Amino acid sequence: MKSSQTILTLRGVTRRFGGLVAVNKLSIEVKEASIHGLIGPNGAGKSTAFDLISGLTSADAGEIIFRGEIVTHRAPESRVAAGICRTFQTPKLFDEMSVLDVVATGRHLHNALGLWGSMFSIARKRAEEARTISAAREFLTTVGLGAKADAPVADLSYGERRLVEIARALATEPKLLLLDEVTSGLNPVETASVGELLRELVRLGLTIMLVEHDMKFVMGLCDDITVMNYGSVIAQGSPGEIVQNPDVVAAYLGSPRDGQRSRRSLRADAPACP
Amino acid sequence: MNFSLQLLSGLAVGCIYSLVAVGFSMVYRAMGLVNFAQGDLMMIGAFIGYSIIVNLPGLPFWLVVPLAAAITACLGYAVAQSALWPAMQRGASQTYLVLLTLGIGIILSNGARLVWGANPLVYPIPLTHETLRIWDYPVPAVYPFIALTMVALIAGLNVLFTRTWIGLSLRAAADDAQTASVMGVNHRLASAISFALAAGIGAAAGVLYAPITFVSADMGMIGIKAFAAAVLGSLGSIPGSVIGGFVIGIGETLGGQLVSSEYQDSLAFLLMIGILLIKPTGLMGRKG
Amino acid sequence: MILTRASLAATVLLSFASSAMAKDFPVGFFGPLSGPAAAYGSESLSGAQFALEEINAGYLGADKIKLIPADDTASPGVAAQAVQRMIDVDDVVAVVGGSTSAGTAAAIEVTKEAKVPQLSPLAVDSALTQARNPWFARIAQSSTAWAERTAEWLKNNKGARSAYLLARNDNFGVPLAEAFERKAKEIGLELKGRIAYEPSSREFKPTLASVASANPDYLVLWGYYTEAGLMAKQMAEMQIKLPFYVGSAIGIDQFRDIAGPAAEGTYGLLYYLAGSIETDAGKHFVQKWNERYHRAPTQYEGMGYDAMYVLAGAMKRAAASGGVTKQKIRDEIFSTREFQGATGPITILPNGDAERPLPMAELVGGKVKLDTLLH
Amino acid sequence: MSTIAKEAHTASHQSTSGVSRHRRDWAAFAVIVGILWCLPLSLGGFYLYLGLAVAIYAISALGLQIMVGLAGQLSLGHAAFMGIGAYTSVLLQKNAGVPFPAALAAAALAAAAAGLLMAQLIRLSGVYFKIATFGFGVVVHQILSNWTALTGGSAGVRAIPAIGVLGFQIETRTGLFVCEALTLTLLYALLIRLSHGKIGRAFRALGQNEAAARSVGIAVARYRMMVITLGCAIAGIAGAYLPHLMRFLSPESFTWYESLTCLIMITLGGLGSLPGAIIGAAILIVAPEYLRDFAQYKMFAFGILLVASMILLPRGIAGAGMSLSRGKRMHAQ
Repeated sequence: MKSSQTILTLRGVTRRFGGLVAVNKLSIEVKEASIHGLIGPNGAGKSTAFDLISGLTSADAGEIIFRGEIVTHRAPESRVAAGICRTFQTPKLFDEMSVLDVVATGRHLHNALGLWGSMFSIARKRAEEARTISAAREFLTTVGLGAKADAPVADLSYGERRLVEIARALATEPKLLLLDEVTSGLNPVETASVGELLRELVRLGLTIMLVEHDMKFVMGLCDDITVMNYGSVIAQGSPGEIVQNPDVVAAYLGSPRDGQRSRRSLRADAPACP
Repeated sequence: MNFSLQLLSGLAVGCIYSLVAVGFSMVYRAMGLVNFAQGDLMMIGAFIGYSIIVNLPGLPFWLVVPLAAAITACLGYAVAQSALWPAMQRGASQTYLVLLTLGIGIILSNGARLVWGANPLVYPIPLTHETLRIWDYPVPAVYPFIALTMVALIAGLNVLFTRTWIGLSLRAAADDAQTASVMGVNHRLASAISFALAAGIGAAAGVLYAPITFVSADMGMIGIKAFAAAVLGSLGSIPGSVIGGFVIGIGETLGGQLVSSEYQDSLAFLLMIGILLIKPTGLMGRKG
Repeated sequence: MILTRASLAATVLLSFASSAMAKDFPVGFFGPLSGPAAAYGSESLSGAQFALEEINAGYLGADKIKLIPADDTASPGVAAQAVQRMIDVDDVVAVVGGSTSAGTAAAIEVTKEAKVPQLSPLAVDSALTQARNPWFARIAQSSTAWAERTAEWLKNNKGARSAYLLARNDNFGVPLAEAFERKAKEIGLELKGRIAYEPSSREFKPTLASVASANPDYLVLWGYYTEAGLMAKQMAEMQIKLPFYVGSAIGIDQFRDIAGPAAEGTYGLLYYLAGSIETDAGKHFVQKWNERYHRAPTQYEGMGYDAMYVLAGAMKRAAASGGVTKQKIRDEIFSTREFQGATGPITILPNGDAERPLPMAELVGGKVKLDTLLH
Repeated sequence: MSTIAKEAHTASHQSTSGVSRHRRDWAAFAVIVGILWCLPLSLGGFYLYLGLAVAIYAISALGLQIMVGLAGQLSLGHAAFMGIGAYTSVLLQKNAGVPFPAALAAAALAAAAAGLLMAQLIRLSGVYFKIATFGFGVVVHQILSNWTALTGGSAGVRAIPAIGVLGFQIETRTGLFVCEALTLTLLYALLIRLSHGKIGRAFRALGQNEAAARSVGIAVARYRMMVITLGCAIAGIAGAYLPHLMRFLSPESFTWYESLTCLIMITLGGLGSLPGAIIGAAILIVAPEYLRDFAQYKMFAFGILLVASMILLPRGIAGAGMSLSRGKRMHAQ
């Protein structure tokens, strides 16, 4: 890609839960306006990595630098303000709102009126609300759900919920978008259109990180890939390099002998049995 | 002499709190539900025990306890299946579920008042007023029953949870409902059984508490203190609930004398808030 | 057609005329009829209704009283609202109630504002008659009188030198304890200690241990019967042997159930004890009640009965001296002198308090036995 | 035929959100405020008294609604904050001669401060917060009953002074009602405005999914504090009016049962709905008056009503009314 400036740097980031090291000395560099894939078997620490970047959990060691600023221990809301926004493995919407309202919550930090302002300044409130709603409509249209703006969230299909979640994240106007398993539960047509959408967003300058199990999707879309296993990085590079990396083939895709089983878990994300 | 007597009665009341708290914890683990009707199920159990004693005179007390527990467990099963499960399946919020159990509690306590009357009832059996002498200490005759039931129930629960398929599937369902359903466990059944068991244990506590005091429709308020016990011992942890019950039972008995009896009611909650401020997940909490 | 209309008009007129001659006076009654304190309200209500049957059979001539009962659940807010409704909607000429001090305290503010006479059968808090409501009177002893009689009886009749005081921490127990303490100081009865406990308490062993270590001659409790029962029981469990004064609890069956054998030998000053009043009115009431219910009336039933009669007496005198108005009823209630009630001769004092004999009783062989009738 | 169906479809959708939701909220406001001002004043007498009681509990329920229904912060000690407001206002008026408007403001501030203290002291989430609010309610009730020197203890406070506003003494029931109805109308309007904008959306987001709310930059801890403080302040305002209605003040008006009653009000009316809170308050105050003969079944019936409404009408009476009117409109099209 034309720009190769680094937007996000993770340096030796570690997170422990009790005795378990969920993420171990994770170091990643994400280039601006690129798509960076984060893959690995179940329990590799990918979602924890997203939690660390978005601030839902705090690192025990290491540094997270976003656009030149250290954000390692900042609160999640201040990272959203800085330009990091995420989605969840299973879409987390606000189930008793309309679709439009859900997306409008994404405008939270772009609105200025506080407690008193919302109650007492009539004209400013009206203008702000009108801006919020039209912006929310725009982002809904971006993900192709403009027609569903007024539907209650409860009426949406699973795929639509994913798209609404993306629209809500986009509404925060992030610089870096973290998508956690964005294709799981989508049919091939929906997956393809999400791929299209992501490409378009990157073309407009957005940086995207993906945690993904759909290998075809990842390989076809990503500029760079980081492979994790047991909380540590085992490989980094372009899709072409990753596919040929013997460590990845051994650890992730499994050795040829038991390849059948691992391959299945790789795609379907079967639950971790003890 | 007086001190050990008070300690003993603190332990006895602590046992009652523990049993109700164990019920709170079981339901919380199995269903992720804070059951505010737990105390009222205890009260219903005590009333059912009264009706058993009146209608089957001569039935030994050690049979009244399991019988009342079984009947209340059936009631609990019905409540879980008819009212709670549909709401949980709809993915209702915690707020909604808590309000639902509060509503069930109101129905139980006021229903009991309509059925058994507003006046307090006393078990018409000698046990209520008998005192034993153990090593020269006067001990109310019901205390050995409380101690035995406590030990039996805790041992029974331990066996049930670790040795039988029911317990294993309950634990699986409690720890991870999704995995459990993949493994073929019927989460609905597991939830309802947990709720019924908790109701039964609560009822046993009610029947055992009745001879110490009396049975009345507002007895369920004890359940709220038991809830404080469960919380300070870490909600969801069975050993934590037992310890929490003892902390509150003994704390109230001794604290009432040390602090001031005017504030005895607040003591359970102040203890709970204090412990949570020091250790936010309770005494037996895993994460620090 | 015209004829029928005329006859209809005549009927209407007639019915008006007859109602002008024989009136139905609406009278409100409130008290806890549900909830934990229901016994006080429902028993005094059934006493009042029993009296009402007799009153409506000719005590007021052709006039009748229509009783409008309401449940205040012992809550001040509900009591105020219930009484307000009786006054606004039912246009009552008087209110009988309440049965708990908290409910009554809220209600007297309403009757004061609306200028409606109120007569309470059971509320004892002395603050009620000090609230400067000229419309409020009661036939129940004030907490001051109740506590003072008890202190004097302990000192003079029982030769007690010291006492330990336990009080339910609400506006029933606290005023009684305070009045008792004042009187005890005055007459030289030593107070070894005073503890207030929470109304919801069920575990009194720590408190009782403190009492035992102070070793008073008497333990005096101002509380409800449930607490009295538990204390007696727990004292027995702890093998503390102290003469125990439990107030009106001694007359309540549930106290004896809860305390069990430990109730034996407790003392109490009752509102009323069936059989303790040797007057005609006293005998008549117990006899009639026995005929109907095959048991003796309880103290609250007796009080409800007398409250109704004191009010009816005032209404009767008011009717005789011009007309039954609220003002007149109020004046006549306050001029009640030596009214021959079932619970003894009743005199209403200028401040609204009552003078009435009070039976001090002891529980002997499971039966409440009169010790002394205190005047 | 198909175009009609399509129009009906869009109409039903439009009524669920955006500008038309605002319009709908204000329509409900107009209806409820209209009834509030007309009914008790025109009927007078005891209905006016009932109107006073309804208005007080409606204010209190509105405060609880934004906490519980909107922002999902379940409080089991709401009556305690009414109590703090009531005692603050009465003691200031009685002992310091503070005029009512200032005492009202002080009541709101005191209750808000107590709410903030509760939220700060008990910086707990979820389950722990709920039981802690219950404990807080018990502790406040015990302080009100036992701090005799300040509160008069369990005997209560009597001789409540009349409300004085700008030198006028409001002694009639009508005057008191006008004050209360003004307060309720104003609060209701302000809360509708609040619920429509950024803050209201943040409250709802917080109540519906905390992690998701955090992910869009809502400072969850701050908004939780804000909504608890606000809800408690409103309870304090309601509490400040209560003694003027009853002319008597006692800790027994602020027990766990009162907190429970407020919770039933908002659930029955519809969790999360502002008009629902007012409707719920009206039903729970007025209905028992017409079912006096069944007084002993009152709490039992409330329990049945609560559970039945939760199972049959999960969005309460207000929600059911809304979907009914929406259905009618669809038919009309």
